[in-house]
Amino acid sequence: MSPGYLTLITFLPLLGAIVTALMPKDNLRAIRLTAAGFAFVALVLSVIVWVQYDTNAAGLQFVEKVPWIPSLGITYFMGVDGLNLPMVVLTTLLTFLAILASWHITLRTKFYFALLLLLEMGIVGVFTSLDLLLFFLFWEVELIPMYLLIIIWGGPRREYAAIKFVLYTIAGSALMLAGILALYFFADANVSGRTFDLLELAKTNYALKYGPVFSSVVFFLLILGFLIKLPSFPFHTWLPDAHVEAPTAVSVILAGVLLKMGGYAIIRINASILPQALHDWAYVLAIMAVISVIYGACTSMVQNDLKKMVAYSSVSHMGYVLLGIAALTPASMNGAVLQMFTHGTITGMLFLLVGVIYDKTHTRLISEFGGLAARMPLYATLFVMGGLASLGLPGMSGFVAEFTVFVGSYLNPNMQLFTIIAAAGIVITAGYIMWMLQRVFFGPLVQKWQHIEDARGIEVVPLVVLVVIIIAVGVYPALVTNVIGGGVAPVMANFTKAGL
Amino acid sequence: MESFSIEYLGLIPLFPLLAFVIIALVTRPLKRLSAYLSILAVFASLLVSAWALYSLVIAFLSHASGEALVKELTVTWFSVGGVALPAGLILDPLTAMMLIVVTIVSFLVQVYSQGYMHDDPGYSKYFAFISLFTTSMLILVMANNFLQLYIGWELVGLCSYLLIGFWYHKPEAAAAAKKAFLTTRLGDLGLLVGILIIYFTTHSFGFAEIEHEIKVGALSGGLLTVAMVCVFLGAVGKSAQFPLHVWLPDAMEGPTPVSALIHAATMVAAGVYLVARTFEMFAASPDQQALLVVAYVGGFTAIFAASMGLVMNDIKKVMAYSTISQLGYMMMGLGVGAYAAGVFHLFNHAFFKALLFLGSGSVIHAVHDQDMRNMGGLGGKLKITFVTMLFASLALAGIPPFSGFWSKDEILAGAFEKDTLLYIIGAVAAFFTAFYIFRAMFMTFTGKYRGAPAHDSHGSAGGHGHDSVHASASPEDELRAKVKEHASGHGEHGIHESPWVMTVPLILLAIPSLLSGLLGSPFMGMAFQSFIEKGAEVHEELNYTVMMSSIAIAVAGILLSSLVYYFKIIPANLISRPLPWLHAFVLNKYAMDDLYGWIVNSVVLGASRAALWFDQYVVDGIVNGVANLVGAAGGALRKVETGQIPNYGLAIFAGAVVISAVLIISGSTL
Amino acid sequence: MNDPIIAIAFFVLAAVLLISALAVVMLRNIVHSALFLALAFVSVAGFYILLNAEFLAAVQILIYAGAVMILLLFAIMLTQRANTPMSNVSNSQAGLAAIVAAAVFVVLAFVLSKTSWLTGAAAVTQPNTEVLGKALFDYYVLPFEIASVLLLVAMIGAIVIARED
Amino acid sequence: MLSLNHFLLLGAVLFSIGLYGALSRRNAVAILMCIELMFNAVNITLVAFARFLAPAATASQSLAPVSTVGQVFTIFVITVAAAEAAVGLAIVLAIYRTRRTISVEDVDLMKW
Repeated sequence: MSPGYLTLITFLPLLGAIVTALMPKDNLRAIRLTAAGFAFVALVLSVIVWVQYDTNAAGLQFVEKVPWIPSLGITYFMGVDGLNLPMVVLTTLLTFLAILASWHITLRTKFYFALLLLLEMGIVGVFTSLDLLLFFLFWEVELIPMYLLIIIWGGPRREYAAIKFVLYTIAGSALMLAGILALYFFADANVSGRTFDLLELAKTNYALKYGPVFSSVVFFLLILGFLIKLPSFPFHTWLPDAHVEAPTAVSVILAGVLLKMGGYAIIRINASILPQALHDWAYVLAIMAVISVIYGACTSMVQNDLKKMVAYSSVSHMGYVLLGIAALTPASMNGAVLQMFTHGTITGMLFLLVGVIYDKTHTRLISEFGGLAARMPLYATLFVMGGLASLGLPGMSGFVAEFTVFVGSYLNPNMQLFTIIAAAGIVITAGYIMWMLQRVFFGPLVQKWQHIEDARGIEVVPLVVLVVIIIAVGVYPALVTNVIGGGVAPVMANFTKAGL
Repeated sequence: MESFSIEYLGLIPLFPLLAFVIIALVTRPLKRLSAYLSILAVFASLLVSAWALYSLVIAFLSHASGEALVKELTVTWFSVGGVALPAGLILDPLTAMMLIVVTIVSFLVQVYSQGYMHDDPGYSKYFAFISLFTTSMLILVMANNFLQLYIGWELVGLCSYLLIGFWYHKPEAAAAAKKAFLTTRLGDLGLLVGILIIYFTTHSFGFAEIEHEIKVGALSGGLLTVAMVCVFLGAVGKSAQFPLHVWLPDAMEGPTPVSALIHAATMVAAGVYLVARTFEMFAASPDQQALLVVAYVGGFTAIFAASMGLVMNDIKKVMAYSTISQLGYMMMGLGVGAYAAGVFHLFNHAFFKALLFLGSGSVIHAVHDQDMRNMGGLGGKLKITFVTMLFASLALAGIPPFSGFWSKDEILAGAFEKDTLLYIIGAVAAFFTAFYIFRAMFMTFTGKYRGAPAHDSHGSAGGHGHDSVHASASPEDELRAKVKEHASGHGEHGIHESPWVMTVPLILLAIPSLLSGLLGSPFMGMAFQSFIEKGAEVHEELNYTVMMSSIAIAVAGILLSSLVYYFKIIPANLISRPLPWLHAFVLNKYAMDDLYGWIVNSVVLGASRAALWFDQYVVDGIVNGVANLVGAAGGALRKVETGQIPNYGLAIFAGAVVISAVLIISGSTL
Repeated sequence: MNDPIIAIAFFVLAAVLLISALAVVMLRNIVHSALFLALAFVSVAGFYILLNAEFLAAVQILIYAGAVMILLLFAIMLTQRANTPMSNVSNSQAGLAAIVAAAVFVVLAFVLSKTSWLTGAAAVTQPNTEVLGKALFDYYVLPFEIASVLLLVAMIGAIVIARED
Repeated sequence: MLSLNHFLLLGAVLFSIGLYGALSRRNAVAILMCIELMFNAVNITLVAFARFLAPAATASQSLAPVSTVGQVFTIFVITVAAAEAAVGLAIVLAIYRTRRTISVEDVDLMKW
């Protein structure tokens, strides 16, 4: 039996949540330190897994597989490969940074940190579990803390946003559950009996056995939930609402990792189990992706609320992920995963940045600001760096990911037009980022912010950590791509095997 | 050549990069140290570049040619899903020449900046940015593949953005920086698409491999033309060619040395460099269509920008349009197939245009004004500036033996052979060029000082401390100074020549303005061209007709200019008086800014607003609509719950009867 | 059951029962309804005697005709204000109620006409109070006790509910 | 001759009458009275079953005489009916005290 790193990473936050919840509620410092400590240990463990992960060996590593409900073929099955390992590290990292960014939370602090840790458990669980039912369980578990975090610590319209988020996601999950059950009941059960094991299910060729209609229906049952999570146009409208209302740290996690669950699940489940259907419907996905890219960028352009702008930019950037998946070439798929990772760091950083300014000024409206660079040079520098990373400047991770997606997608002759249109998104992205920077930081200083303080101390730490990661990956992408490659290869092998 | 290993090339951008990192992280508070560090770094790069060039020149002089003059090194940067993304270095005559140009100009500009940027609060930051720019530009010119070139390409764009917006508190500067970045990025999109097309067909990013693949026909026909036009689009953006030229005049909001370095000598020439670097690919397109596009865009830009140069009153704007025009010239040269001539012009232009900008900077530094109508008679005060700028102007106008003449003439000769229309365009543009640059010279340096009347100058009050003068009106305060100027006046007495750190670079740049052309002159056997073409024999029949006519055109331009602005025989408003709308139209930059402003504000933002409306009311409307529908259905159904117990009882028994009836009729024995 | 006297008694009792039941549901004065209800209870007791359930007949008289009727009359008395003659009118769904009631009757009648009952000799043919008592306190003792608790709870509940604060 | 069906039919008629009354009356006390009628209908049926039906007594090992089942049931029904009447009337009184009416149409708080 292996050390069980994944179980530890997954359930350590749960332990942390329980410990935090049991602490005396007035000792804020102890609560924060405890939560940060647990998150940090989880981060360290995931980094250990990252370091120990053998990039040369194909397939899953750190596998833990124990029968759970044998009569139904449900197993406790966890493992990492190139697809989910970056996501796990991203989750633990961003949760830790989010906890740091929540240092000033004083409203029901104990509950807040416990929920953050609970959220981490749910998300890590989604990424590590390879049994569909376990996956589904974690998928649902993550909702509850998220809902509470928005509805308790959120902005003025938090109830609307939280309920919208939950209902939207649950609508997707309901369909997903139907899809999972369809996979379960129609799998080739001759060999191993009924199972929710993803790898076993992938051995059934549903399209061949039950025809394209069946596999397409199951495909859409599954993918709708993921597209909502991603989110792709036209299922994205929960995102801006949730982001605007959520507290900073929650936005960071929401945009940084929660969205990645959608992209990850499409690759892990749809691409692995129903390659034929994905191939058949790639056009539809690509069109949605391209619309997301352009449309998200355009709507970002005219936002006056910084957070909404970043939220819509997430729609735009996640469009690249979908495009990469839909293009179905090895490079594009790699690019999609890479884009998920980099977008996690970049958007996480942008939300943190918005949070810092919001804490200082209690406004997020671009029109309220102006010339802030004069008073906050460090903050402005960090924001410019974040913005540049977001618009895909070379030397930063965003460029590597987007370029890989473009090259990979363009290699599929059917996707060339979509790729070019999506590439136009980088101009619009540059447009709204630059325009925003100009209006917020440059020009004459607006009088009312004359005494605003520059960012410092604990506000800066998470930002610097993310900048370092963004630049490191941008300069030496092999750090991440080596890991990702091993996870994408088997998925793509599925397609070649199916003759697609 | 043996002495210089290709790996050493990697050192060249490393020095400024280190300087950037150290300044940014460590020495930021120590202004002087930062500047010295930066200058030292670029000087080190200059030395290594010179060494690289020297090794090539030695090889060239020993009659090596072709591939013997090319060294390449390629490693895999990272590889993903079967696509290997390369990083590589190339050392060939073109790169060596660019390296020298970049490092020399960067070095001189940095030396000059010590004086110009003196006392600017962002002094360290300025040098950090310049170092970063130098790094990026060097990465760009030594790339042996499209990917790395694209990276350098974007990074120089970033540095340009940062430096244009260096005085970010000026709204104009911030707007200009954004405009520059976005306009060039539009072109970059073309470059990106071009790269994608090329990679799709040739499965390579490397220039050499792609050329090989094109030779064997992997990419040919219309697609090749499309790909190269896309690549050219990148060059159009970066080199400010029509129709993406609008950013460059605005970019003059940046500090003047930055304009000299980035927006005259190096970055804007990157577009020309790109076309030169991929010249073989352009030439391979069917009927050289791609080259034809380059030629016509370049030619049109040359005359189009020159015409605007004629009417501008801001000295830097004149220079800016001049740059656009000259870049158009280079493009035209490349387009008509005069590859070496185009590159040669790039080489010469880098020096004399940098000189012109630095000279303008010196003038602005002295009078704290950019409007030539408020200058005049400065030749006596700013002797060094005047003389060096005169050299550069003669070079620009194309008077032999100054450098510009040789390359410009060769471009015209190339155009003459290729396409008469282009030749005429070029000749007219040359006339305009000669006219507007001497208009600028006359307006600035001759006649009487037209600034506000002499006053008890605040400048001289501070004694001879140039520094203190500059301190109070360092370019950082240009705007404020300008306002003050009109209020209190500055006076002729306060005008002094710039300090030596500024004049020495002027003098150093005046030398190549005079002499660099000779390298490619028939007197030296067209050595430059032969070198750039990797040792190929260049036997150009001297076209005396073209040569004589171009001299005549230049002289005519200068003469006319002198008649109008020196001797004042011809009134300056000879044309503008009867045709005021034309003058206004040209002065308004052919309303291109208005057009683009309209496109951005109305079309792009309008569409975005429409998208947002659509998002809020249609997409989200549907979402909320579904929710409301469910709610409404519930609302309607709950009316069934009347609260009347008899109703419920009735329903219960009616239901029981119905169920019983069904069971009975269906014959169930339940 | 073959005695014609019994048959005559059955029909007479049935007529009394049904008429009084109809009177309960038809009359508009609730006091009249209550009186006819008492008559109906008594006639039901008659049926019990016909069916050899004399103990039940006694219980019927005691509890229904006695206790429950008293309760009902008290309730009427406590709640009735003016307009006693119109104190027991139909509500708006009386027509529908008639249809449903008729339908229920049809279903019941249909079912019992279709069912063949297993009748036989083991049936109760003579007075059996003693047997009943034994069964109740022997085999059914637990339900009996529960029923008594139920009554206790009902009594307390009724007091609590009806008590004036 | 009298048979089981006579009694069952009588019970059915009585039940239907009671049902009609329970559904159509406005007065809560009247509804309770009608419900009592329905109880009685059921009771008649139960006693009639006890009287006429003869399940296989021997098959059952129970200690109780089979013939008493119907009557025992009836006793329990009467018990429950008495409890119901007591509680029901108490509720009616409570309603009357608070709302000054015992018309069930006026008591419709449990809606929507």
